[in-house]
Amino acid sequence: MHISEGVLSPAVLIGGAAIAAAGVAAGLKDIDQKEIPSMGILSAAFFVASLIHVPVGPVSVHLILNGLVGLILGWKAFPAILVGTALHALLFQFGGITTLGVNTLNMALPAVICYYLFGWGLKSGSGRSVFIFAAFASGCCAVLISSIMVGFSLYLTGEAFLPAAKLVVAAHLPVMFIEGSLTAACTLFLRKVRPELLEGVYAPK
Amino acid sequence: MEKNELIINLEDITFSYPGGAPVLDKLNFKLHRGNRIGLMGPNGSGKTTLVHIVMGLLKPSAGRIEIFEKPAVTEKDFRKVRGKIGLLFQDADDQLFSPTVLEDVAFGPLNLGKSQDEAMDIARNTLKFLGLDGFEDRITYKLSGGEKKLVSLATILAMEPEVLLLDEPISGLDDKTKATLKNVLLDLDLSYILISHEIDFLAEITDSIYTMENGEILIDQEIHVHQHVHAHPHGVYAHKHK
Amino acid sequence: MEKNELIINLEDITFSYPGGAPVLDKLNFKLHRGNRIGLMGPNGSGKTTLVHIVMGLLKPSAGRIEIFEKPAVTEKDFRKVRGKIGLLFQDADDQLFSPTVLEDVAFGPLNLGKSQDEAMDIARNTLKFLGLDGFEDRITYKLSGGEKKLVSLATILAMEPEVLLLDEPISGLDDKTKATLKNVLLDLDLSYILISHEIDFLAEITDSIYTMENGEILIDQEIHVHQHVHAHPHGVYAHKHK
Amino acid sequence: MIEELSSGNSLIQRLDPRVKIVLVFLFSVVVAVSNRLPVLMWALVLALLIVFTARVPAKELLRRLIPVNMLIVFLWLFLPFTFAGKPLFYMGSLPVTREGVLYATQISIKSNAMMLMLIALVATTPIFTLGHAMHELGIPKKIVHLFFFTFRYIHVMHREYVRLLNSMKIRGFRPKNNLHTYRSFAYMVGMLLVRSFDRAQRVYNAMLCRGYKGNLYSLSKFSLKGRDVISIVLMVAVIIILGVLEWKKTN
Ligand SMILES: Nc1ncnc2c1ncn2[C@@H]1O[C@H](COP(=O)(O)OP(=O)(O)OP(=O)(O)O)[C@@H](O)[C@H]1O
Ligand SMILES: Nc1ncnc2c1ncn2[C@@H]1O[C@H](COP(=O)(O)OP(=O)(O)OP(=O)(O)O)[C@@H](O)[C@H]1O
Ligand SMILES: [Mg+2]
Ligand SMILES: [Mg+2]
Repeated sequence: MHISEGVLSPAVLIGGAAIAAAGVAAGLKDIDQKEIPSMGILSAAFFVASLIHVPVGPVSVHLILNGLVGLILGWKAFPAILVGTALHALLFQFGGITTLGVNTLNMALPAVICYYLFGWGLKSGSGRSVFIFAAFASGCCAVLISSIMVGFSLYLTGEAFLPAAKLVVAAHLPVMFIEGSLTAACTLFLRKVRPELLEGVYAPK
Repeated sequence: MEKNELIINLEDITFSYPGGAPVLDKLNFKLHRGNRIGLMGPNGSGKTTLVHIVMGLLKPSAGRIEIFEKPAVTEKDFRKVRGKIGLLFQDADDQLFSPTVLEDVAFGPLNLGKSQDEAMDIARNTLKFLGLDGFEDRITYKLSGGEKKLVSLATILAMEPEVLLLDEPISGLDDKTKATLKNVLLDLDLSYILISHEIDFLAEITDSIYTMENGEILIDQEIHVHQHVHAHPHGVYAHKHK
Repeated sequence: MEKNELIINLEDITFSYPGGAPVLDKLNFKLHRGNRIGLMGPNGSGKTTLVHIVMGLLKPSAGRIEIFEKPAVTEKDFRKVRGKIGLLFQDADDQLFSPTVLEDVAFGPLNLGKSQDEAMDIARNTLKFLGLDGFEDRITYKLSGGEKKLVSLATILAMEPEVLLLDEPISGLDDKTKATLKNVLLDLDLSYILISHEIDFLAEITDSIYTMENGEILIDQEIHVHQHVHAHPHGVYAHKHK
Repeated sequence: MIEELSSGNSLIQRLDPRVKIVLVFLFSVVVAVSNRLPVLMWALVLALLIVFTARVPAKELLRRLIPVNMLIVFLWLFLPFTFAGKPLFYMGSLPVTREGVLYATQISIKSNAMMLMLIALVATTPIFTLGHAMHELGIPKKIVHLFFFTFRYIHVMHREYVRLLNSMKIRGFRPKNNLHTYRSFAYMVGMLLVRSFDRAQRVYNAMLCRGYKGNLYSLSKFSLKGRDVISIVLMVAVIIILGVLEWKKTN
């Protein structure tokens, strides 16, 4: 869900960049210099995971996984997603320089929101069904909120974008369910194999 | 099925990674049913590349691949091939991705269209055959190096392949696991290609040893058995001498 | 400096990973200046864990560590230790993280406070010493397995250590690279601990071979050299016989 | 798959990367706020000229312009109809407005001009050099280091991903629309994360062993040369002219 260069109005670009900068600053505050190599490797893993294409009906879509990023990283999702977005622009020319802020914001804010809404459900004490629900909801909602924010960025640029914005949200409805199931299965995997990852080793203490 | 059926036939295979020099250069290679071939060669000579080409994971830029006497070109051809030829990866970490051992071993049979229960049965039997009873619920990721290798082998054997391609199965393994692996291979009575840097091991469980060099396979290697000075610690590892 | 200086002295070291059984159990170990010790042991016996403890990367739950005759307890103590002891990691991919070979080799000297130019000089000389001239601008993640091992060794030698800890330096390497490594080690005249599963290799370049088992080190291993039947392909690999 | 575009030896290649970043940034900002067609056309011409000087292979260039233009095609399906204005003609009963077509045209030119400029930048500067240059330009050290490690490990992780994918393939896996597929992909992502988590620890340890105290050093030194100054002056002048043209007419 990257918005290309040249589409959004200056006001949206500046607003997006400003909020994203605040989020990145908040995330960076939580990161110790010592943790940077580990964070980088984890960001890289998410970057690569987002290149995976899964079939949805007759087409295939690539994974977004910002819900999972949020659950694992909390506020640190902002810097991680900023770097991922920048690399998407530099390596594949998805998005660009002026849209860096908006694109980061649209992916990272839902990640943080889901961390606060559902993160509690993933702690070691919670039962299996609560756990699955929280993970599924997080994967689902992150994509939903992101697509709404992308639609909203377009709408704020001009009312003429409204139908396009609606279509963006509608197109992501099936993706939401895939992302939800994948996030649930993936967190179950992590809970079995490496529970520390879900228990705030990376997210703020 | 005749004993001398030609299972793998590579003709004039050329391959290079993007932006690199050719790794395989007009390579020719044949494997007949019943053959047990050892393959050696310096690091980077293209051994791993070769077996990946046989499985259709990499596509050669030129040359012909025939598997079970049928040309293999498209992804669809190779999908059939993968049901009959099992590849053990050089790095066991790459082969296991499910949380538990049982799930990982059952993954192949499930893909071949077996039902959940059948797949579980096959997985359990394969584990038992390899002496891995009781491993079903172990977390794959927490297995030791040697255990990972054996479980990887189980994931492949569960698909009941007719041929095995084993890419450095013993590197980094201790002597005991090496011995286990050797006995399994001798028991199985399958055709295989075994890649290794350890010629002693190859000599024990293969009929002929080929060498890779300059993108080609040199076949006319004679194996010579001769006296050699050797060191062994006393006591801990049992050892036979002639 | 006296020849018999005690470089590493571990006393009653106990260690377990979170939630696991003890990997090291009251382990004792001594390395004197000039010693070249080989260390063997089954997969998962704790060899890697042991050398990581010496470097202060893992903290034992009990026991005393003395390095260069000074107790090493805090992170600050170990920071000094790391300037004098070089560790070659089991997986070369973990060791190389800079984009180019030169940058990676210069990283250590720069951290030791050398200037940019000095660091580059040291890096170039180290590469030359290892026969890696011309590798300066190669991309680290595109090197072959053997090349990665040698470059990893270069990154360590560039820090001019007094002791080397080598964690399975030869696993997966071809005979030529093994020979290169062997010659480098023989040329260097440093004390070292060398972990490997290949006893022939250990016998050639170490003075004594220790074995790890049940969380302890068994020191009283005698090495026996004797006649042994062996197989070799003819021609391709030059081979000496006695 | 994840390959850098950079290499070759063009004039732009040898410019100071800091200069390139600043100029591309200025250019992008001016184009992003511009609306007049002539200004945008000139910007596009300028961008084409620079991409041409940077000698980007034509095939690569086209391949990299595809994603941008997909979104633009998508917008063309809407904007001419939904943007209020004077109808140009009717498609069925839907009016295609003059303003809508104009607006869509503006966006198409803007997007492509900015993308061409970005491609020229990455085609002439290795990503690591960009990182060091960003640091010199005052981007916080933490972000730059994060950028470095992410980029370095994308390749390692991508290889691990390909290997895991191959392992699924050789066991007969075919992605379909079913739970088995989604679960298998989820496991793979989980394994990728777990392994990256461990690798992160080991790499950090390896760095500690080599005396890491939180600094990364760059072996490439940046220095402003004559040609850098000339190109700054030239480009800034052109960008200012574009800006003035835009500003004069809107007032
Ligand atoms: N994914 C890749 N991209 C680019 N080059 C590669 C890739 N994989 C391997 N190579 C290169 O191709 C050559 C052959 O590699 P391959 O892994 O087949 O060698 P090998 O004989 O298996 O070596 P080893 O004994 O180290 O396992 C090497 O030079 C290697 O650097
Ligand atoms: N990070 C870790 N977390 C939990 N357990 C671990 C970890 N690393 C190693 N172990 C366990 O500790 C034991 C000792 O591992 P170690 O890597 O030291 O063995 P090793 O002797 O080096 O084996 P190998 O010959 O396979 O390299 C093993 O049982 C292993 O599973
Ligand atoms: Mg190989
Ligand atoms: Mg080890």
